[in-house]
Amino acid sequence: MKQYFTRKLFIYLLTFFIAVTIDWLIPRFMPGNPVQVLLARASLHAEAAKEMYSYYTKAFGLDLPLWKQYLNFWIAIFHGDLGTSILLFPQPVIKIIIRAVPYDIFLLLPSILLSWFAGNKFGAFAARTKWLDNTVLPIGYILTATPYMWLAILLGWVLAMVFPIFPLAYASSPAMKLSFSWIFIGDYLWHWILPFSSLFLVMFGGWAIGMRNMIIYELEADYSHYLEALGAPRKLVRRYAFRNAILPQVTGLALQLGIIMAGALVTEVVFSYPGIGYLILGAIQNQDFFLIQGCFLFIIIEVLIANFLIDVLYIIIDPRIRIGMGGKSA
Amino acid sequence: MSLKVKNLKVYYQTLRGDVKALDGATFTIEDGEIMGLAGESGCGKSTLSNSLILLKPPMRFVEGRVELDNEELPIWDMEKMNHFRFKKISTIPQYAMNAMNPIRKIGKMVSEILKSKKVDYKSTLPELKRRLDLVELSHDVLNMYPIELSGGMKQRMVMVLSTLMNPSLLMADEITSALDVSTQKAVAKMLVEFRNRELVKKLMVITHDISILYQIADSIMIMYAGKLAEKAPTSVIINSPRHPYTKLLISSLPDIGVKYSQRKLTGIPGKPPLLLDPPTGCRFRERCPVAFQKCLNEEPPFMEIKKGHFIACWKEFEKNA
Amino acid sequence: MTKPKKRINEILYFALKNKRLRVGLIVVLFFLILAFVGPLLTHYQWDAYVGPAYHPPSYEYWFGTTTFGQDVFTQFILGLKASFLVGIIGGGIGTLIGVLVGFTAGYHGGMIDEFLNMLTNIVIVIPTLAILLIISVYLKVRGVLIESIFIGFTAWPWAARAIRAQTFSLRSRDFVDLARISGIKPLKIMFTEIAPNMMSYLLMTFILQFGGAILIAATLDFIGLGPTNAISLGLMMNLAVLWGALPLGMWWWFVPPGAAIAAIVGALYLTNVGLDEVFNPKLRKL
Amino acid sequence: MLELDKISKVYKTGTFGGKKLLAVNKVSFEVKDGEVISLIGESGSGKSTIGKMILGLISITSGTIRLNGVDIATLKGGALKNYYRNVQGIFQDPFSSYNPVFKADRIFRIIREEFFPEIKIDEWNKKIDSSLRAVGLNPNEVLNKFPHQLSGGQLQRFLIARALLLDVQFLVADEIISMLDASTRIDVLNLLAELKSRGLSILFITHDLSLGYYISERAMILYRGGVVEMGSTEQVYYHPLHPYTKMLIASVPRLDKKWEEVEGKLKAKHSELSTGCVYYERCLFADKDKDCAKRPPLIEAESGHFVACSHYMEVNKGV
Repeated sequence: MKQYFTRKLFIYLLTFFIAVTIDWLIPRFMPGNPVQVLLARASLHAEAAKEMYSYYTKAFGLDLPLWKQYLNFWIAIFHGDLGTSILLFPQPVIKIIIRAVPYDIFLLLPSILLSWFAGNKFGAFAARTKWLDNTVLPIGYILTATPYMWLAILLGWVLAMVFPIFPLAYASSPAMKLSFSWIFIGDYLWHWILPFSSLFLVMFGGWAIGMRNMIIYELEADYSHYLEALGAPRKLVRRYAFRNAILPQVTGLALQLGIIMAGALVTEVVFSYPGIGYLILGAIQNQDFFLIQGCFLFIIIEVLIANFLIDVLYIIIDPRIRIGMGGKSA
Repeated sequence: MSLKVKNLKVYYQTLRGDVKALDGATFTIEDGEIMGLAGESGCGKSTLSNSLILLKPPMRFVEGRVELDNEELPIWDMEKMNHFRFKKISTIPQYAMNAMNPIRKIGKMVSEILKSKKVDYKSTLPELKRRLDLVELSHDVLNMYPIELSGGMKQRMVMVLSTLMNPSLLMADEITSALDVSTQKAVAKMLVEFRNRELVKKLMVITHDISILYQIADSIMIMYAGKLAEKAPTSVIINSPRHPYTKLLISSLPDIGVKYSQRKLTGIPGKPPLLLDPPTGCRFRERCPVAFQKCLNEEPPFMEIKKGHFIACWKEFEKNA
Repeated sequence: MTKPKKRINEILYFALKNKRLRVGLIVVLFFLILAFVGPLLTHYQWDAYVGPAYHPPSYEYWFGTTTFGQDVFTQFILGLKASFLVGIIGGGIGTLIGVLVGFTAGYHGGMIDEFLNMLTNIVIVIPTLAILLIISVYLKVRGVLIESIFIGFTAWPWAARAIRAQTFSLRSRDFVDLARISGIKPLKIMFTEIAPNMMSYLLMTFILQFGGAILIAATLDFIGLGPTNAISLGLMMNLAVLWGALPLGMWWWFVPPGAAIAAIVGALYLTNVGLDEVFNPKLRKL
Repeated sequence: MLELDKISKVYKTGTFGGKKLLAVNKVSFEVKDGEVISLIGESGSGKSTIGKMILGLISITSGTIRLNGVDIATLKGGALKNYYRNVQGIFQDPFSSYNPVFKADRIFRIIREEFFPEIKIDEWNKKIDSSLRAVGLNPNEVLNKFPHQLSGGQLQRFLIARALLLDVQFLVADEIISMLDASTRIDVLNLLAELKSRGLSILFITHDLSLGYYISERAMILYRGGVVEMGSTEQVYYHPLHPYTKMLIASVPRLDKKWEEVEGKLKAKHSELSTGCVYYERCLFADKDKDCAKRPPLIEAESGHFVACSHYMEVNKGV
């Protein structure tokens, strides 16, 4: 188990290292001079432009040898210095991101967890129940095949435009000030429900289908047949199958995180929801390199942490890893 | 009290039609009897044992009657059979090594199964521990996961669990074939011990290894191509078999002390018929050295020629007549 | 002698009998035909201003027009074509890399496996969209082809994982050993002994990669990082949102592209489950 | 002649090879031309590992295997191919030995492609015919069929016919009949015995002592990677010296007499390296204070009969 952990940790560190390197490499080695591009976009008057040019040249450290630039990049990261945003000049990138992150967390965490639980429960329930398998599951296939933004657009159109029940944009009413009052929380939830639902529904379909396929295999496993031979009630047999089928679904969660992040991104774009996804869009449109780099870094960190938590969870629920690790093969 | 099977037919459904895997079996196992069931692969011995406890698609019940201790078993009804499974009739399956849920502690699993059968785990625990002692398993196994046990240990654990409710009939399907000779011997002897202590009343031991049956069984039943060929007390089957198939089968078994250079054994030429569309008459006739006209047209019945000795062979009936 | 035929017949029998497979294939085929026959039905350019703006579907403009009076049907048909292109190229590349990595890792085992496994894990953990995003930002001109290639190069890990596991289990089968003691070289063994046993599996992997590539492309296009010189279903949704289709209630602009993607990808997934039931006797119900 | 000189196999298990498993421990023996040797042991004893090392399917950790004096580890390319011309193997599971998507006779085609591309197809077909007949198969019945259309016995004979096509000198037969039905088992066994009379050497790997006795001149008993007893089959079966051999023989289900009461303990086997006698935990004679704490050497107890047991040495001291 210890070995399992060290191995995982090693991979995470390596991944982080590679990701940061990519993050550093790209603006430097892509065609064109990023600083020029930046300034062209910023369209400032000549004097400011000159000042900006020297500022960015310094910030990118383009006058230093490559290894030094790279080293400085790492040092800066560990100092939480991700540069200054152009889009929201002169705010530091780190500040902008930290402001956006809570919106992401409160949107993503509930939608991922709830859809995972509900989807798995439902998938297990529908498997080998003929009418459900034939009626409800096809909906699951459609849901999981639906592009996140399309469902978001549809929900927005139907529930915000055709029937104006929910607001179409932003995380709270523009007039509302961020506070811990009930009014604010109510307003926040009011804005939260559509992005949440669209994320929830797409993921729900995926988990339900996955569980359905998984549990059908488990119900054909030897241990299921043995339970049946001992006359165990259907309920017990299915419960055991569920417990086994849920393990690959946990791994599935880890594998899906990247895609879920992408889904969250476009959902935020549709609803102008001020999380990192929305930020990225703005950053792309304004060629705000520092902000893009910063957002990328944060997504990496979020995914890595989530992956790590899932790994820990996996060890808790699968005794085979706790006990077996290595050894028994050959 | 006994197990009485009358004209049991169970087919396998396939695309090309029904495979007549078990085509009319009539036999009895008395209390205290260990009956060995042998035959080559595909002869229907597993179909017979499976159909008695867990008859589900692609298996299809065709006809027949099964009586256990004077009570009819509704083997065609998955739900109703639950009433008998585990308590009256139980099995140690062929796949005993994989029979336990890999992610459940063994004790927990046992308690859950018992609970589902409305049996109290706590009050059963002392007996469970006695049984573990009997098969030389430490009580600690209850706190372990199946992966922590070796193959032989898992098999013994399944033996204990399957027999915990003192079933009247226990079926053991090829449980020794994957084991080393030393473990094989121990496991086989445990089955006898279970019977001797009356933890199970009667046993059906399915194997392709007749020499094991010689060691532990009271009677042996030989199957061929979905039909019963011969049933008799063990010593009779081994020393004076009557059915030509049994004779050939026994004589093809190498034993320690037999050497190719001194005594060359021979197998049975030919292949068993396909059961999708079995031939008329005796199913063994194509490989049989003594087959004659009658075997071609008429199917020999499974008849008692001496007390406790049943065969299905026209030639032998003729001799006997 | 009739057996090989019988085996194929059996598979065909189950394939034709399988409702999921039938429905899935019919839907995919429908859109495929639409994508290739469609261009004949329209004489507009996708970006030409051909008619009145804000025009709902009509006889003249089947799917209505955009805020600027472009024909939505034309955009839709061309977008559909682009989606299939991305699916085939992106999914194809993803499958190919997955197969190469998975095969090599599974067959060789040892250090090579250890290394490839690590690589796979890393690519899985790094959110590939983020990478695609960054790369796309810096590429001035992007076509469907480039996009597909990028998608293929980032989508392979789970295919590699699955194929590695399959190869691993096949490799330990005796017939591979027999081939080795027949003096056959490892590369030849991979292609003549192992690969033929995985055809159904490869097909299913490709189908999933195909669907996945379409979805990723739609996401990229939607953020405006798709092809700069062509229309796509994702881009249609992007434009619709950008130019106020929502507040203006121009449902004909954003419903068809998303619906098509959902239908195609959903049908692909359905086909996949159907194939699984056909190839895997355990899941068959008579 | 095939010689094994102190060969060992260590498996690295666990991630990054953290643990080590000694599957075969310094095993030495030789198989003379035209000799059948039985290698007997339970699962996990390393018997199949030895067979696979001889076939070059897994690497040898230490020690050398020599065919007619040539170290097989040095063989590459053409020389290796030539080795396979002389040394072949047949495995336990007949169904797994065939690629299920191809017809069974593809194994013959491969032999021609790889070894005899110069032989004309007509001539080759004649050769196939005659070797099939040699193994008791009717070519018309078995050619052009898929593996699942043939029985296990037929498939195993196919493999023997394949070896005949190659004109092999040495055959590794790894549990080749354990998955066959009793009625066809003996025929395959007889076939092996006939091959011997053609001058073939056979390493017969089995867990079944009676089968080993039936066809071989010499027997080797393997326990946890090491040879515990070796000698002529008569010596080993009728005068077993090692307690493990005795226990094994007593456990064989026989048809002529019921099981004897020689009890072996059902203790779990474990696999880590230990310095003492491998059989220590299960042995009825083991004594901690005696030499059992050290690994006993394989000593010659009588002419050609070797045993590795401290207890035996103790009892027969000075004899």
